[in-house]
Amino acid sequence: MIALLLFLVPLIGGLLTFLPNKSGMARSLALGSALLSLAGVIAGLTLFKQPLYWEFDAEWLQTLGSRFSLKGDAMGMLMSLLTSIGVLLAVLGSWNNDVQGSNRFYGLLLWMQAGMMVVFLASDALLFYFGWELALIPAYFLCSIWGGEKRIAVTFKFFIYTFVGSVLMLIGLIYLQSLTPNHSFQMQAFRNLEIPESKQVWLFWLFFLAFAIKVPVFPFHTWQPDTYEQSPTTVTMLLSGVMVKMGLVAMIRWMLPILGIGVFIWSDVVICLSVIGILYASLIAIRQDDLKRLIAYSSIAHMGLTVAALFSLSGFSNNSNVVLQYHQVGFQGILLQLFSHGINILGMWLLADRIERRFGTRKLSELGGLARTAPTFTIFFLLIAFANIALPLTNAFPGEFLQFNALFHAQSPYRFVFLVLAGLGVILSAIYTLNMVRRIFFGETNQATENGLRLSTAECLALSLVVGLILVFGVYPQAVLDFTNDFSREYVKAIDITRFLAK
Amino acid sequence: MPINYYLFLSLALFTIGMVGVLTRRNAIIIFMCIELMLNAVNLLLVAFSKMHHLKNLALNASVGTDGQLFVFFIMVVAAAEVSVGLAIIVMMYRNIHSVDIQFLNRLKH
Amino acid sequence: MFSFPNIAYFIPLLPLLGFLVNGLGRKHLSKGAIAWIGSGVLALAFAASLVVFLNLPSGGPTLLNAFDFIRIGELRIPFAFQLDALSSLFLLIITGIGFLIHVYSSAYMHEESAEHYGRYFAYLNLFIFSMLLLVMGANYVIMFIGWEGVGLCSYLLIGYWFRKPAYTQAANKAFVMNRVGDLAFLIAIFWLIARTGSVNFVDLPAALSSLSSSDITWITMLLFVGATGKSAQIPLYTWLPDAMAGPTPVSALIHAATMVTAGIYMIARSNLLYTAAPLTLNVIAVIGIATALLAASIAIRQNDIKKVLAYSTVSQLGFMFLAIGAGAYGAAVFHVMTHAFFKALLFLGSGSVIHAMSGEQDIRRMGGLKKVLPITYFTFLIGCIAIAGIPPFSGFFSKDAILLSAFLKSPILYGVALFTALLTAFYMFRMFFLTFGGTFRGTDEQKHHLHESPLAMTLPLMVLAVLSVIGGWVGIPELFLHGGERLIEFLSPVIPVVEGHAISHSTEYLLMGLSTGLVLSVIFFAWTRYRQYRSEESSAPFARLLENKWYVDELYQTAIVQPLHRFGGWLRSFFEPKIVDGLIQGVGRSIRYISQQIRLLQSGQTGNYALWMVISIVVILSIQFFVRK
Amino acid sequence: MNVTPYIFWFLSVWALFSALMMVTSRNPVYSVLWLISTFFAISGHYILLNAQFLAVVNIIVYAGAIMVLFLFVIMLMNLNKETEPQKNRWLKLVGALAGGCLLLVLVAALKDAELKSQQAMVGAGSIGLIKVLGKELFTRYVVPFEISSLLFLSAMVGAAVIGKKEITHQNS
Repeated sequence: MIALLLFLVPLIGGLLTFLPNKSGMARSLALGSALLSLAGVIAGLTLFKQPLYWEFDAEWLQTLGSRFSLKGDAMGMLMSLLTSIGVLLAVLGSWNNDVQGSNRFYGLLLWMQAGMMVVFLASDALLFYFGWELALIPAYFLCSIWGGEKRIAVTFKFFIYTFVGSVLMLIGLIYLQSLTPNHSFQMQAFRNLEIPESKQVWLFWLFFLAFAIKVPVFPFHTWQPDTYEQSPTTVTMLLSGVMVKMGLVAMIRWMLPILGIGVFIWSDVVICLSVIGILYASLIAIRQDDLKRLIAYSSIAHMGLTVAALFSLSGFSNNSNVVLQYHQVGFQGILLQLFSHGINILGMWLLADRIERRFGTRKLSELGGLARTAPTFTIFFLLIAFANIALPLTNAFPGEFLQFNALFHAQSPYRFVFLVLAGLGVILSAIYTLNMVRRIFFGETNQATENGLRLSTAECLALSLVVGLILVFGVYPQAVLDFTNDFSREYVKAIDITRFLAK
Repeated sequence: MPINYYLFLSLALFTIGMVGVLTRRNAIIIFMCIELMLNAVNLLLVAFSKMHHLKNLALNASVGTDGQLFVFFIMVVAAAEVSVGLAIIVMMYRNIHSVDIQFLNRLKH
Repeated sequence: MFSFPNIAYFIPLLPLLGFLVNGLGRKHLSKGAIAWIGSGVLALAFAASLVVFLNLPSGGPTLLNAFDFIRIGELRIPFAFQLDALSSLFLLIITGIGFLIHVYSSAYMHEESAEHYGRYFAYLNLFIFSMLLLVMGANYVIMFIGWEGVGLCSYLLIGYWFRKPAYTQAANKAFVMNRVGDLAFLIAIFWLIARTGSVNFVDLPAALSSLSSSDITWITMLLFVGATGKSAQIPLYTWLPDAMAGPTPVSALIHAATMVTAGIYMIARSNLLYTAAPLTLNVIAVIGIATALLAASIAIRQNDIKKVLAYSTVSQLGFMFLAIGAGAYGAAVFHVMTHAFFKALLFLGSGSVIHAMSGEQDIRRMGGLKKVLPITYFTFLIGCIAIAGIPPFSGFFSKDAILLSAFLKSPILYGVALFTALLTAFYMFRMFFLTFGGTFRGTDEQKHHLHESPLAMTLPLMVLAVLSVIGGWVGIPELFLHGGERLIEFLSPVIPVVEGHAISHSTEYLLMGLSTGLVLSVIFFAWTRYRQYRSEESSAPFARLLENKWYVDELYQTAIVQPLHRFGGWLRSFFEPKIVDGLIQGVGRSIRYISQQIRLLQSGQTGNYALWMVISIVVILSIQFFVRK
Repeated sequence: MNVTPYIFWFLSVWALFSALMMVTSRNPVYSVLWLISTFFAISGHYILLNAQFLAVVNIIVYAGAIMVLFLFVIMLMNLNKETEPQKNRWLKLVGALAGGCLLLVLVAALKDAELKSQQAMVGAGSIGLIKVLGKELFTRYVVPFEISSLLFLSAMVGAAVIGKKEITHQNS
């Protein structure tokens, strides 16, 4: 029931938001919807934890073998929490922005949320695809209507790029459906498939391209900095905070358990790409003068690590508990990082948006000295920046720590090289993040930054929420780890390909 | 007569009409070629109607009339088509003072 | 609650509380309140540390389990504290010296506005908190948390005066260089987890058996790389001299007394592993002595009073690593302690001098300060004697222990170490004579301002001076006092005492006499040379090389930083838009080109369409009739 | 001796020849005349097949009415050999080739068809007579027949609308 609500609330909320023409009204409606879905998730996480509440199944496109089935496992719950928080922060962050046609803006925003919820909760492949596109299309309109000057070209690129991926994935899904004995799109049916190696080898790429573009994995990332730069920051928040996680969640849910052998065969290639991506994006970020692009590249680097860690989980354990244990450790890290990175990047965008709106520039070279004129803002920024470089006692540290651990246990002869190179990313991330901090906040003020910057109540609230989450999960990550413990234990068993090798 | 003969004759006429359509630029001639193609089809229809008549004579004395009536209707349609078509050509001539289909390239834009 | 061992929880929590109160209330609290809170929590923490120290049971460590930081299946990383001889000793050093420096700071930083004053004390408290985590952590992960935490605070404090770009640059440099080491530390932790499944110190003895010797070598090497970052050893030492950009008390606390010794602490913690890795020990010894020599040679030609002390710190840290390399962990820890006393004293003394000189740091513009700053002069002298290693000052005993261990390891090491010790005495007294001896060489305005520092600054100096004198007595060798070497004995539960390589008393006396005699003659030489300093010294090529710190910074700049920077720029402005994105755009562009070409087929000529239709019919029919058979 | 094959061949050659001439003649008026000739040959075939009604209709409607219409239009526009637009030689060749290929493909496809052995009834049978067809037309096919009259009506209106001179002056 909760699962269905999480889809329906933003959907209906979005519909209602479209109606009024007054900007204040739409804003309040959106906030109401966001709060309602957050309340829904929290209720689901505390009071109604049983699977009974998180499952929903109804007939839908029966002839195609697809059912409208939602199922919130621990990862789905975590991600829907992140989505609700993300939308709430997006609404709060844009509270004082004068958005033209705000009813459409917020309406589309909420529809995007509905789509993402479906992606995170669907246990039916066609429904999943439906959500995937439902999230993409509002994003397209949001960027192309409210974006920056080059929005049309950039959004077009973004759309075509992701859409190519989606179509490939759709082909893959339909093919898998044709393989199932009763032509079903259900996840369980897919997981029961025993696809021969020769087919997995190419099926892998159909799915991987779609997800890799979304994440994005080097070299499929070029849409991202452009899109993040040109989109209105509110949308960018959702894009980078939540939507890129769709790619990872999709990999976790629809690739590793289904195409285990294909994943194993290609895992070295993928890890290699991810590691290159980490270094590549970090090096570019070092030389980036545009705040939004810098954050975009930093996000690419972080996601690269997560993908690398994810693919290092693939392999065969020969039913050894020790190996499974290490896989579980790594997988827990990935889940934790999915959540933490979402929170951090949301905060980062909130701050970047504030800077851009206050000073009218995103250029680091045109900023400086804010630490003196805007001390409160500086503290928020520093905290989130330190979370970005995964300093201990911020939420990113346990995630990265466990992910590196996963990389260390990859079943690849090059794992040590991968580990060290990915580790260099940690150093590089410190370089670009601190450089950014230095150039924005330290040094002398100039004319623009002389007058400082004041945070409104809504913004303070949003940022405090982010910082609070950063610290709480930084000091006590076990809260999340406990929550996902059972799920991850089952999951690593499910992706173990020992059972195929036995035959 | 073997039906094959009629078949090939019709095909030949049809193809000649087709080649005419492809090689000429005068709209009226192209139109006439289309008439020729229609006639080739008509001929084949009649031939087939007679073939069926011969084959099923014992069962039904009136078998095959459908084919010939079909030819009749084709002629009806052809006549209507010609009247409208020629009207269009006349109008085209009035507008561009030519019946060269080369000038009818509005589809490009 | 207030009894052992639970009182230990208060040790880190009190500074954290101070951090929160000072940090959040910095706009509302008065300077006095801030100073009282900042120093008060430290005094309480020191008292708690004393309670811990005095109640420490002999034998095994006491573990305090706060909660599980990470627990996944078998892997369990508790947020736990470990109380034993080593950590309790460090607790005392940190909270004790920390307290003194807080008191000192309250006067030294008095010119700052209340808001920044609060910020300063908040950072300082946060640093103490992190350092205590580092020391008390019962496993490598908690230690790493503190490890990164102190790096963060060091970053914040070096860049405390954030309006000067050079300072913030130095802060970034410090953080990034530390991160290089941290990466190695992290990898070592992963390795340990992979092989033993545990990161707890108490599990180390048991884990030792499940580690192959190559594993141990790798782990210890990586840990050592981590230590070189934090403890400023070759090749990651260049950040420490730059870190002098921070306020002087910070340099005293972080960059001399406590944080930089974290590497020593970490290795001493892991001494079981290191003892099993002789190769690593050799590497450490070589790196340590090389760093000591290099830094000492640079210090000879530095004219910034803090830079001299900074290089001296690097050099002293090198000595400590030499001791570790020689297997004398106890001597290293001993030197950490005495070094903390006299180096904090020296830094604070230099702060007092700088304070008096209105911010002037160049020793060539000082001189003759003996009369105006009597307390500073006297305490500084004690510090210099202690670091030079003259009995019975503290430095003598610890340095002697190190030299002795080096002698046992290899005479060559001993020779180089002795030479370095002489250099140390030389540059310290060069600085001393330039600062306090001779006549005043600064401007008249500076001369007018000269004054002795307030009591809040001189009191810590005096306390530290006393400690610098007597601090070494806890480690008086057996030679002089039966039942000496109390420190080694105290540490023995953590650092097993290795027996069996005793040397004869006569040799030991000889070595001590040799070093003391040589040091005294070097001091005399420095006195003759710098008693009456007037003008620029000669600028021989070698001297210039030293003055420019062997051009190591420039080397790093051209060999690593610049290429990376340029490579990043190339990626950003060429590779990304032209190659990666170009490929993607190329796909789009080629599709557009092909469409352009195909568009020409759409001539708009009905005739052509008909032609294509016929051709298509032909093709389709051919396929229909002839291919699909 | 059966004369039917000779008649068949004669009519066939006539039809093909006229058709070819129609396509190839430069002057549109000649084309019209050759087409009429083709229609006569086809009507001959109809008679041979004993489809008298269609033969007559073909002559009256096609050769008579429709072709006269063509002729009128051509003469109205004063088209002749000189004004006749000529296609590019290559395009002509390609067009002819494509047509040839089509013929080839169709012939090749149909030559082995099952109907090879079938015969068309020549010179006999009553279905082509007006009486039979008329009865069918006004009983079973009465609805299509009426609809076709509607078609004619609309074609007439359409032709009139399209063909009338535009009264409004062009201002676009």
